[in-house]
Amino acid sequence: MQPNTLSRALANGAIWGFIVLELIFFSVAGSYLSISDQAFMDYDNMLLLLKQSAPIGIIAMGMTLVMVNGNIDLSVGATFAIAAIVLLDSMTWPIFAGLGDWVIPVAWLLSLLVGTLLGALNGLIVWKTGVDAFIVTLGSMLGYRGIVFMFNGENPTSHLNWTLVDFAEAEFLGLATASWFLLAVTAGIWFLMARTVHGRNAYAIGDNREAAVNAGIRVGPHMMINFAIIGFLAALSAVVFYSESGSVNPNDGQLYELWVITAVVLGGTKITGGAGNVIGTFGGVIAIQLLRKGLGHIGADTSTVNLVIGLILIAVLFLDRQLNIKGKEELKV
Amino acid sequence: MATLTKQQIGSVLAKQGILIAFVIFMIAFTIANPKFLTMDNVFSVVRSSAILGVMALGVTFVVISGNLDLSVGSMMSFSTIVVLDLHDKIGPFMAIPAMFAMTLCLGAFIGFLVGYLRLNSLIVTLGMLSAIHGLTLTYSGGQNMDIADKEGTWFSVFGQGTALGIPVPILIFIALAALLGLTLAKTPFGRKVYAVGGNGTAATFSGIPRARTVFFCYLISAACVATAGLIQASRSLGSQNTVGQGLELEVLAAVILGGASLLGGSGTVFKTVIGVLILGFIQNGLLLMGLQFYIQFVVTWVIIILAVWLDIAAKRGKLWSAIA
Amino acid sequence: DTMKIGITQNNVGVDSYQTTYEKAFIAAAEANADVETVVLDAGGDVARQIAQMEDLIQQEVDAIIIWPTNGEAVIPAVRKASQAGIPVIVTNSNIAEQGFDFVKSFSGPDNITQGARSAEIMCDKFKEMGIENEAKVVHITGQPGYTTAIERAQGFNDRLPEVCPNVEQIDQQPGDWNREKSQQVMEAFLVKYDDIDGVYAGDDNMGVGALNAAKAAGRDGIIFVGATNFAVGYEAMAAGDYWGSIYQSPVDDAEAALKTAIDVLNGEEVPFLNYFDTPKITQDNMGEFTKPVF
Amino acid sequence: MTDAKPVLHLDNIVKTFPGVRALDDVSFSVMPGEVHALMGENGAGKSTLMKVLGGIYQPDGGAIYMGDERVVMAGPLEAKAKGIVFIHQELSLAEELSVAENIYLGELPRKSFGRVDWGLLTEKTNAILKKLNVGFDARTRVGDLSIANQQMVEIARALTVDAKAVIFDEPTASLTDAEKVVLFDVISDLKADGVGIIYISHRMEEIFKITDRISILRDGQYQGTVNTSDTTEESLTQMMIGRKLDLSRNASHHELGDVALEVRGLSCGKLYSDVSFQVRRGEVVGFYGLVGAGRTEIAETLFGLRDAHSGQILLDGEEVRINSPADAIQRGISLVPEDRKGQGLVLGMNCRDNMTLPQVDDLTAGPFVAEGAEVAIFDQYRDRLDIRTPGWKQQVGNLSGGNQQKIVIGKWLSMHPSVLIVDEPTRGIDVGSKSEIHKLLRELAAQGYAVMVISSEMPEVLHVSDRIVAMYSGRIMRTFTSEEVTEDSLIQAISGLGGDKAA
Ligand SMILES: Nc1ncnc2c1ncn2[C@@H]1O[C@H](COP(=O)(O)OP(=O)(O)OP(=O)(O)O)[C@@H](O)[C@H]1O
Ligand SMILES: Nc1ncnc2c1ncn2[C@@H]1O[C@H](COP(=O)(O)OP(=O)(O)OP(=O)(O)O)[C@@H](O)[C@H]1O
Ligand SMILES: [Mg+2]
Ligand SMILES: [Mg+2]
Repeated sequence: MQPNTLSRALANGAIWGFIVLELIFFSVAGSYLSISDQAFMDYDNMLLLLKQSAPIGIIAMGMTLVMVNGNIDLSVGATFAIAAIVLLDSMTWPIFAGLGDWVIPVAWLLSLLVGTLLGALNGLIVWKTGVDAFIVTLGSMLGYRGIVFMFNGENPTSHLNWTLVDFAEAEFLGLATASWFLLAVTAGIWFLMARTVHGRNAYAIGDNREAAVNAGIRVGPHMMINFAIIGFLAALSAVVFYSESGSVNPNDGQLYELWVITAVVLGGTKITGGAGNVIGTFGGVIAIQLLRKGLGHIGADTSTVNLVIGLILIAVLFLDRQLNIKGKEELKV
Repeated sequence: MATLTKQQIGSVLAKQGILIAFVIFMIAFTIANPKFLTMDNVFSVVRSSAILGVMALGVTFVVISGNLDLSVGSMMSFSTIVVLDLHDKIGPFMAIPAMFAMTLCLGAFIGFLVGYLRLNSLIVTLGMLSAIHGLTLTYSGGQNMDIADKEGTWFSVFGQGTALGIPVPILIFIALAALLGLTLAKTPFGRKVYAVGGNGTAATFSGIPRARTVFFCYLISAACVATAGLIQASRSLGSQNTVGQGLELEVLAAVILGGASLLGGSGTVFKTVIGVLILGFIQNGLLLMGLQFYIQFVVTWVIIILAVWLDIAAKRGKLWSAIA
Repeated sequence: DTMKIGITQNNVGVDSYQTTYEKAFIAAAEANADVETVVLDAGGDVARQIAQMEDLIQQEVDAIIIWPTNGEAVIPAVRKASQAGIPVIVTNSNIAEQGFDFVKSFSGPDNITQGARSAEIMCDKFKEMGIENEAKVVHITGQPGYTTAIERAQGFNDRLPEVCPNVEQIDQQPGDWNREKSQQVMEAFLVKYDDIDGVYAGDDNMGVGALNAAKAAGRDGIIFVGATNFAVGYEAMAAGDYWGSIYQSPVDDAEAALKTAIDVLNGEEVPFLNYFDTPKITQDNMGEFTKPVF
Repeated sequence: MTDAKPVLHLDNIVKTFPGVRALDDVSFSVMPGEVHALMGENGAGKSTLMKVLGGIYQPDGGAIYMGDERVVMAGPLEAKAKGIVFIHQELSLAEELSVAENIYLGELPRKSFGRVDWGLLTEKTNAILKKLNVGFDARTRVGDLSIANQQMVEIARALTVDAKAVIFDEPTASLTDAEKVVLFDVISDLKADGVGIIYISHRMEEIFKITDRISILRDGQYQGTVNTSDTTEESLTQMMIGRKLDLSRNASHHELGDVALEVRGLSCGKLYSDVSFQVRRGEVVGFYGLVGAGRTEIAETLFGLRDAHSGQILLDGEEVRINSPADAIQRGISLVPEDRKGQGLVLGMNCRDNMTLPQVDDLTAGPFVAEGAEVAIFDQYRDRLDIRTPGWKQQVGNLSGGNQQKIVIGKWLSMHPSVLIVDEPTRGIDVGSKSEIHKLLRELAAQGYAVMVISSEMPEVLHVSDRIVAMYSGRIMRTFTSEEVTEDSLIQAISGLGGDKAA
């Protein structure tokens, strides 16, 4: 009874067709407009694309789970920043002074732990108060950002550890560390959602919460776990990214929630919950990153980039609808 | 009989949970700083909330119809920049209708996409957020827009004037709230908005033109945005391209704080006004207390959740949610 | 043989300084037949900026100009460029010292000095008015977290007590580089404090917002000092409402960056810290300056 | 029966909602191996009582016993753990998931790492589906199934666990006869295993066919329990509604008027083809067929919700194009849709607003809705249809299922249509109201309305119709007059056997 996630995602994802269009367009346009001699569809460039997709992509996988579950998390950007601060700051704490480079895994764990807890806190509030996740996380988007600023005033928190940078920049089998993390998270969340009881229950809750409650699923704790997972992934994204960059501005991660949600919805996940999968989300993430990269490649200026990105989001939706239209026998509602 | 009246009181209270939250916060802030409840301060808060408030009125329609509008912030930047630019070029008399027409075109475009083409409103308006920002930048060349003769124009009346001792922005806000409040609560159109948002299929089965209803909601939203842009432009007689940036989430927060459900079908204009005032007074109250801005962030978080919690707890008659 | 120069800017749409910078940069590059540019905008997002650095490296440009979103986070990306043999020039706000090994030159204003100069303008005016022993000042800063905002605030806060030890700064809140936000903040200040003698704003946009609030409340006699003299600030100065600011031209900023890059590519010696001057401007000397174009 | 211990005993249960005392000291018990019917009018409190038993509501007073032990059903989970299986009145399914996942919702079999044991799940599900003899398999997406098949999925849940007691809350409301047979087999198997069964239904023939005892509720109060074999339909009805029921078919003899609605050669892809019929003023035409016969789709086409590919629709002899429900309404067509929750009602709106929704544009005083006129309409139809609600302000979602249905009917009657189409009009409606509605349909015809009744209940069609159109697989097989029709010939016609193809 395996739901054939891959084939279904391919069948109803205009996103893949759109990615192909993007590739063709930027390759052709690039050969006229780009100042570079490098082709757009260069192999290395595509690997780079994968790496650059990681910060948004890793969070987007968690968002897929949370949105399929019928919730949403707007606080991921702030969680991302807090986790980054914990990561970079904890490496300088005196209690870890004796650890040498072993401080790195400790800082990682600490950061992931904090992210998980912040996510779980959102989940706990949603569960216990019954306030809609949109409001709860809209609030904590602000509150967590406040915590970020509390930490180090308005100043960036920095700790450049070259061992860490070298690890983050390392490549294994041609793929950068960040790419591996993205692929691993995608595979992991796919497994969780498509194969495990927890994942299938997530669909059931998002689809028909009352039915899930009636069937005896513990909806509250279940949602809390999913919020914890997205908190963990927001932190993981920070860990992967800031290991390489070594400094976090208190504003970092702002608007990530919107980009992440865009990627997820472009990938076919229903905002109301119950339907969606990470393969589609992966496509959504790639499509957005490709768009940004391509527009840079052909040298579009800022106002054009804004205009084009906006209109293209709409165009993808339109395309998707045209592809999924059921023909004339449909009920007109 | 006694229990019945008790129940009645309970149900009246339950309907006004958000109002109660509002009163509690007002009292707390007044205790913290006596200047909080002075006429001057109240006017100043309501005046600067008026811009957010006017936008929230329009978004209330959109949210009740079961959709979202994230483009209001960047659309407000657009109308502000346009009206300021046209003010010097064609004069305020022509500039205002021209700006309204252009903003309404944007609203109509969104309404067409979401209403008639049935595209997902979150993504459409998110896309428009970006696209309109690009449009504004192209229009203005990225430059600030300022009116050349700031002293000599009657244009400043919308943002800076007073009538009967009350600042004009407040009057506009009140007038629009009354107009739109009546429209939503009392007219056939308002009823259709609730029906479409509550159950679009059932509304269709009742002969209600769903697409047209949604379309008009976006048109109303755009008209409100244009009004907000007008007040904004008139208030400062000059503006940056980013003047409305980020307002979309504040607007949405105000609407939801007022008790509208994102699923559509519920909410009222009155409650949105309360939501707007709560946000405005929280910000102002915390400023007056002289807290660090980041403490303000955290406190705002707590207050938003407490307010909504109180509201729904009153409705369900239980503090803790029934979710297992 | 043309020079291919890539630039990744901080956040172009956010204010007219950055937009004017972008335009001036493109104009300057077009005016030079030997230069081809690719102009990118990080939208204030450090991750996007790092990705743009990587893209520029991948496109094999000859030189990269970066306006850092975060002066430390971009260091590894800058190192990558330098390892790839591409010279990097930092513009407008500098990167942290650890990265100095990987960049050729910095060109831009000195924001700490700017803040200090604003403090001096403010203090001199108070002395002229004879209130240097009792004056009270409020301070509206730029967007929290941005280097420029931090450095200007720091320069002002450090310098004011040195020149005017008895002037008291009674409050400080961010105005997010936003005229409207600043106006709201000032409205609250005006309610809260009956006595305000001076306002320092991190740029003229916010300064004018504060001025609008004071005007609406009918509070005269407040000294407004800003930074980055915008056209609005210049006009308000001409009208006598606004006292002073710091003159800083995005056109100079952009042209300096491009010129530095070209010089580096031509193998010329360039100084490592290439500050261009940002003089004080007040009602007294504004005749010496042309009205800013932005 | 006296010495055996009840599997379940409810003792003096009280439950109130704001403004409603839904259950007032109700006591009730079920023996092992017994099919115990729970009957009562719409809104009598049957579903509420069962939700208390299933742990979905907490009672305000009273106690629940299983065997000798007093138990507290703190939630659905506890109820399930104690062996109580609940088949809900309103479908309670996750449409995006497969049949198997829905049947085992909340207790999917696990392997290592929290994985779903798909093999075991499919195996167990297929075993159940085989027993139920349905035409879909374990992997089908539930959203792709018809309402009837979705109901079968709900029913399948009864077979997943070792149940001590199974509650069926109106399981047959949307089932066809063939499926009912399967359901009754399932029930008798359960019964043989000593499971206690609570069976809620408004259909007398089922009650008498399968139940052992009957308990009756009226307005939240317990009226008593009788042995099925000792009672009659009439006395049951009297217990439920407190009066006698008039089952005669009145107003049946009146003059037929002109043809109000005529359909010629209407086709729409695979849904229906070459459909032609006429409905006269003063006539009730019944449409009978199996689920999927295409009747609903024809109704939707007439109501402007679906485009036909070819054919003509004539109103009063004039060809019309109906592009939207607004068109249809304007031309005097009303449709009571089959899915009241999805298509009929805005559940979050109050009763009055739901009822006047299609005419809100016309009920105005100046620019505003004339609320007084609305309340008048509501009051009129509440009285006429005997709708049980504390007042017009009540949210429709809080009404009992049957009363919700009446709101929908009221909504369309109040439009005074010239052509009234009703699709499964009495689904979930109690005997009393049902006969009221049948009477009403006849009356409307007598007043000159043209009425189309789509129903899957043969007695209903036979009872109300002047003519009966039998459909099979998108085609009209035969049209009967009320004089010539027999049950056998009707069944033959709708199963695609025999029956000459007449227009
Ligand atoms: N959640 C609720 N809030 C308020 N009132 C409710 C709620 N649920 C049920 N009621 C009321 O309780 C009464 C009993 O409803 P219930 O659903 O038990 O009736 P029922 O006997 O199952 O009727 P039907 O045969 O129509 O299904 C009705 O008056 C109904 O309006
Ligand atoms: N063979 C089928 N395969 C898939 N879906 C079907 C099939 N038959 C019907 N359906 C769907 O199930 C829904 C329910 O159909 P339903 O049986 O109510 O239609 P109908 O012909 O009007 O039946 P009824 O005559 O009982 O009203 C239909 O809207 C249709 O989409
Ligand atoms: Mg019921
Ligand atoms: Mg049907």
